Amino acid sequence: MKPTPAEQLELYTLMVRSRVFEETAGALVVSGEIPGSWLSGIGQEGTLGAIHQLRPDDYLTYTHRGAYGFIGRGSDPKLLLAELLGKRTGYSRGKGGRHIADLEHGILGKSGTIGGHAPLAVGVATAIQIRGGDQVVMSIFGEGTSNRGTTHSSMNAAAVWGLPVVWVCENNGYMGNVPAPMYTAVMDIADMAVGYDMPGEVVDGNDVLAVHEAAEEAIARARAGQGPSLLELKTYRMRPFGETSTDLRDPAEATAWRAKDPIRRFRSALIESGVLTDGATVAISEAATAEMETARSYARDSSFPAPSDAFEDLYA
Amino acid sequence: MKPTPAEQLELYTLMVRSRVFEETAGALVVSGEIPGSWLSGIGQEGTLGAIHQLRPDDYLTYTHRGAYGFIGRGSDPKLLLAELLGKRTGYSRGKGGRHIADLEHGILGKSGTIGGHAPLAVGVATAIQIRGGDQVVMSIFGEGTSNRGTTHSSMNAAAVWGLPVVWVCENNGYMGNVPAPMYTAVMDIADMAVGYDMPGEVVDGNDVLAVHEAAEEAIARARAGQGPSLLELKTYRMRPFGETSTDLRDPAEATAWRAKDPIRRFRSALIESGVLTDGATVAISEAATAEMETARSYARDSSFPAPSDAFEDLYA
Amino acid sequence: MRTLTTSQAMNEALREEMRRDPSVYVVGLGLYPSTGDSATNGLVEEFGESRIRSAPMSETVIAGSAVGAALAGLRPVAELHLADFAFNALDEILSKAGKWRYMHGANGAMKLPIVFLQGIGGYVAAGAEHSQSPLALYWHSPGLKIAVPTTPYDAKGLLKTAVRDDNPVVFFTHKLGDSGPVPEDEYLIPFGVAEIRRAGADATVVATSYMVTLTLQAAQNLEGQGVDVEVIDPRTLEPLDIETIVDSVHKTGRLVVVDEDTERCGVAAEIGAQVMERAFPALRAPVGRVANPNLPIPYSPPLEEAVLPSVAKIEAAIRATLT
Amino acid sequence: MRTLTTSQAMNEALREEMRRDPSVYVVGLGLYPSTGDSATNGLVEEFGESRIRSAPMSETVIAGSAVGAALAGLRPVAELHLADFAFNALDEILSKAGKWRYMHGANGAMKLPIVFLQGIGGYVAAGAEHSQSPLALYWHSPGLKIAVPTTPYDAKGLLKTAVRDDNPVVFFTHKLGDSGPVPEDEYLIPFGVAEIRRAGADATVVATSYMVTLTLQAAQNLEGQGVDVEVIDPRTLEPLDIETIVDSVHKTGRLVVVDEDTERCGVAAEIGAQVMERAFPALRAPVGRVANPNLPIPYSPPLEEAVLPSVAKIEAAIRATLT
Ligand SMILES: Cc1ncc(C[n+]2csc(CCOP(=O)(O)OP(=O)(O)O)c2C)c(N)n1
Ligand SMILES: Cc1ncc(C[n+]2csc(CCOP(=O)(O)OP(=O)(O)O)c2C)c(N)n1
Ligand SMILES: [Mg+2]
Ligand SMILES: [Mg+2]
Repeated sequence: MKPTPAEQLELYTLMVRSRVFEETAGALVVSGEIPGSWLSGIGQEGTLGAIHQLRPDDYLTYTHRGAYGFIGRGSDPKLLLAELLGKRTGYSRGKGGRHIADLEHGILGKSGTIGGHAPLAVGVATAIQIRGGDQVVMSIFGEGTSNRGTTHSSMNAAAVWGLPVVWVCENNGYMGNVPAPMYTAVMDIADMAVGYDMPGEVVDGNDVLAVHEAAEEAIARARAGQGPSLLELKTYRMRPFGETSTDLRDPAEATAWRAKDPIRRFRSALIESGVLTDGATVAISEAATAEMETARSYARDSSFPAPSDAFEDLYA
Repeated sequence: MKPTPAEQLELYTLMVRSRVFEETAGALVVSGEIPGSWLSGIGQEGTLGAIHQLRPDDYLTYTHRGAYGFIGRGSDPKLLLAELLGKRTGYSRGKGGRHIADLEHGILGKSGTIGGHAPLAVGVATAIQIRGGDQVVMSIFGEGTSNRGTTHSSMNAAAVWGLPVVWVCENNGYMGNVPAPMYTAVMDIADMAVGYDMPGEVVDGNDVLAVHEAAEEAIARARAGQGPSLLELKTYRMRPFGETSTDLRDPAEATAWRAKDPIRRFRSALIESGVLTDGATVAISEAATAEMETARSYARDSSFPAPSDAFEDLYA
Repeated sequence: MRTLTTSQAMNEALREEMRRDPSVYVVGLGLYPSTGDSATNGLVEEFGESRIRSAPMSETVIAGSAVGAALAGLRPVAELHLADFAFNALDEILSKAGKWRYMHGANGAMKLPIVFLQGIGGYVAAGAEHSQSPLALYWHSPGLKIAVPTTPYDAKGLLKTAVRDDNPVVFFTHKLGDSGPVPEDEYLIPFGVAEIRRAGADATVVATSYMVTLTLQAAQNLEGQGVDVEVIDPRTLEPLDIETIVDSVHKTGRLVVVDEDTERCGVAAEIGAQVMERAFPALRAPVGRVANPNLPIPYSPPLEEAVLPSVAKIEAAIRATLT
Repeated sequence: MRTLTTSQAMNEALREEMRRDPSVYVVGLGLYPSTGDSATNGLVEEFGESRIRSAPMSETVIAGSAVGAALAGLRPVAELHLADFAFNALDEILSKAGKWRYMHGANGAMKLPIVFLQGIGGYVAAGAEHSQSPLALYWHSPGLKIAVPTTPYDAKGLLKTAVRDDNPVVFFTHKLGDSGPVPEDEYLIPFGVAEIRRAGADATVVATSYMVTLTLQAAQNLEGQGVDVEVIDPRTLEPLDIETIVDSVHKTGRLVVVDEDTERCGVAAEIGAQVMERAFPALRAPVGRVANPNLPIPYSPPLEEAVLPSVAKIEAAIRATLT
């Protein structure tokens, strides 16, 4: 079902907010205020078409890339940036950095080992199944991450147990600077679904409405107790692997993909269909910029944890 | 290509020798002379149709079940039984027990963690590829073992690198006493091949000639540098999981499968086609029995390692 | 009092806790159908296949899904069978379970109530990958609690405590098992309280699990020779009741630690270091270590005996502290 | 003499060994195309994609395939990037590589010439799963050799030795890197020979990798206060040059071990135990341990500094042995 105009606007706004957040974070890496790194998801915001449809009581597990998981679920950019700056006010009190949990919004944390979150998604879905109820878990990962044994064993277990997991593979064609054919045997990760007797679908990941449509079906299926499915979103990372990494991909390829920027594409469509005006476009962007500036100030103004804080939080 | 009558006789003889070996080993577990256990492959000797076609310079990696890997490659039953009895004359000098290597015949050892051998098979094939040459690696595993991440990551790597691996899944429908639908999402493990863009074929594992035919193609493919493939042999384990385990499977099912015993079936066919006479059948069995009795005596007469031997072999 | 095996005692603990709390469930290999003397025997019949969840063969999924379920509010018991197999789930146990709460700043008072059941131990001719006791591997890593019961009584009481703990607990039981008295009435045993298995004045020996059995035998042999050994069983390594050990060393001046695990960076090294830090002046001899001399565990019984601790080796180590 | 970074020195070592011996190859993530200052920089251009083998994202395959290739006669170098990621390959490294030869009775003189490259270390705000230095996790396990070079000079010489060793070697380098003089002429550094980084009479400090740098600074600070510290860098933990350490303790009577890894069952506990066993009468104070106090490594710099060893903590520990 196509989202209503209001939903479309909301989706568009999330995409813009996510991008501005990431631009802000990227600049803070360059300035050295973020002492770690940031793995940008700019260009991959089409994934929000899937994330946006989760209910507040659903769960999301994510890998390493992008802010749209958080923004889409309703996390507070202030606490996100504070965490990235290592401040005590951050989501993980400065202990996590890029390892951020937002339990209130069903984001249970980040695995430092890529692909380590897949079995966790199986566990969350197990909890849903044992407790009863129709929540779902969405688990996002990259095509490189599909190589890991965790991905396979988790998809198999989810299928065997009929668990409410929506697996979302963001296939951006690269692992770092290495092109996908050097590490994945199949062109379409969706083909892997055959090995788990679950639906697998390839979607244009830069077409947020196409993602929306495909995800709707997968979520409905999971909610109805019909088990997991796999969506593969074909997309492209518009930034280097990490904000401080060297990008060795073909610049012509990047240019071609930039024309397919999911935000620009969605904006054109929305303007064409009259859902969005030029004025509203500017207003949304300005609001996002103002919001992220406020968040940045908050993060900057927050204090660092005290050394003694290091000795807390180990055990409950 | 159907094996010649002489090859068929050889194959039949290997099957019989393997079974008598396993009966001998099983009895030694019951008598307590084998201090560990034995995971019998009786009923699954159809796999020899694949193993038998390897060249002397090829490699085999195996999991945990059956003796046909060794017998098929030409290992010496004396040294096998001596190892199982923990004697110094055994293949692994008594240090391995069921962990047996026979380097001379391309069997590089056994992983105690099931599925741990899959990445090793990838490595052996990598060595072949780097050195150049047309050797192949056959890697045998159970359908339960297909659940492991090692299996997935290894199949993907073998496919990406175009390695000469023949993956052979012995699907005996159970992991211990648990039936396959409780742990594998697909009925046919061969379906997994789709996710690695390699051929996957289901074969009647109790029809040794069918296995022979399917394996011939897979081996030829690997030898020609066309990459890995997956054969799934549908079969049944005629013994409990281990010789000391309780068997909780449906006895009616076992009876039905016993009628499909790969040795009996092959014998009937060979007699019908005139390749085998009743007299030859008896002679083959008697020879196998005599051989395994000799092996048992050898193992029994061998001495245990000295305690000081424990301090050898750690480093080269 | 009744006599139960360790498995039976653990079975009772699981049954009681699962009846008491619907958020407790078990996940592991081969839990269906029930087979004989195991900690999960008969549970699937009472609690069904959802809460006694037979898993695909993936220790990664067994352990990792337990972490996910715990984060979502359940109290999983992950049955990993042998500690050797759990090597396939070390990222999940060490990093996901052990570090997750801290790494996320205890976000929203995040809890990880998980029990990881693992069988340990040799002396059964099972070879290098079915005989290990990797206590130090876990103790070395932050954020886990570690229980190593010796008797069925302790196994039951500690397992109930483990299930109720809001933190991940690695729970090791020896595959040789044991049998002993277990009361009918419910009881729990707190973590971090050592049991003095035998009081003595001449030397202190710290041992866990099956090593306690061997040590008590050694102590009895030495008693005949006029040496009076105190045997302490910490029961949990994390938290460790170091006070009881230090008090004993203050009394005896001698310490031997017996550990089935490999010696290097092992339990004996750690307990020795802690005792040195707290009671250096009391130590009248170097801390003795009886452990696997850094070898894989061989299959053949005479070799296995050469590698693993024995009554004779323990006696010799105690004697060495006395000369 | 030229000045090289650790990566450059390792790069030379790999290049020289790969030219010398066609059975040497490298497998790991992201080896294509070459990027800047890494140990594998430029190698794919010289040796091609078969011998500089960019792998799928599976540490299990990277490490496990190295074991298989070694069994089949090659000499793999498995580049695992961070030690944290190698947690996904512990069954492969600890059990397949470490125990395989022994478990199979050295069948046919089986060899496992593998180098597992792993980056370690914190102080870079990378968080709990990108900052670990799990030295003891490997040292605890039998059958592996362990190199922990500090300087580029040592990194090159030890790496060449590692590649030629017929046993599995875990080769740790700190992600902070280092730079220093490296001669043009070929050289190898044998395993098991410690380097005395600074001679001193009052206290012995054993440290590896970046901990050597911190310790030398602490020693310099203490020198100004009249305390003369001897700093020993073992360079390899397995084999360990315990003689050099014991000799030093016989001279100084005091020992501190500095280790970036978690303290419990760590390198300091083990070296302390070995020294106690060999030189108990010489010890005039308990062995000091400066290590991570059993916490995951936090992200925020002030927290990270609170957890990891520092010059001040090392100074304090040395002082404590003197009072
Ligand atoms: C177990 C593990 N191995 C390696 C890494 C380093 N690493 C982080 S992201 C990444 C690439 C992931 O590729 P992909 O899944 O395609 O995601 P993308 O970065 O393209 O979004 C790697 C190798 C890691 N964090 N964990
Ligand atoms: C990592 C690991 N987990 C569990 C085991 C115990 N185990 C040995 S064989 C086996 C079942 C294997 O099932 P399958 O692959 O179907 O082979 P089958 O026994 O049916 O031949 C299990 C669980 C093990 N050895 N290693
Ligand atoms: Mg990618
Ligand atoms: Mg099976």
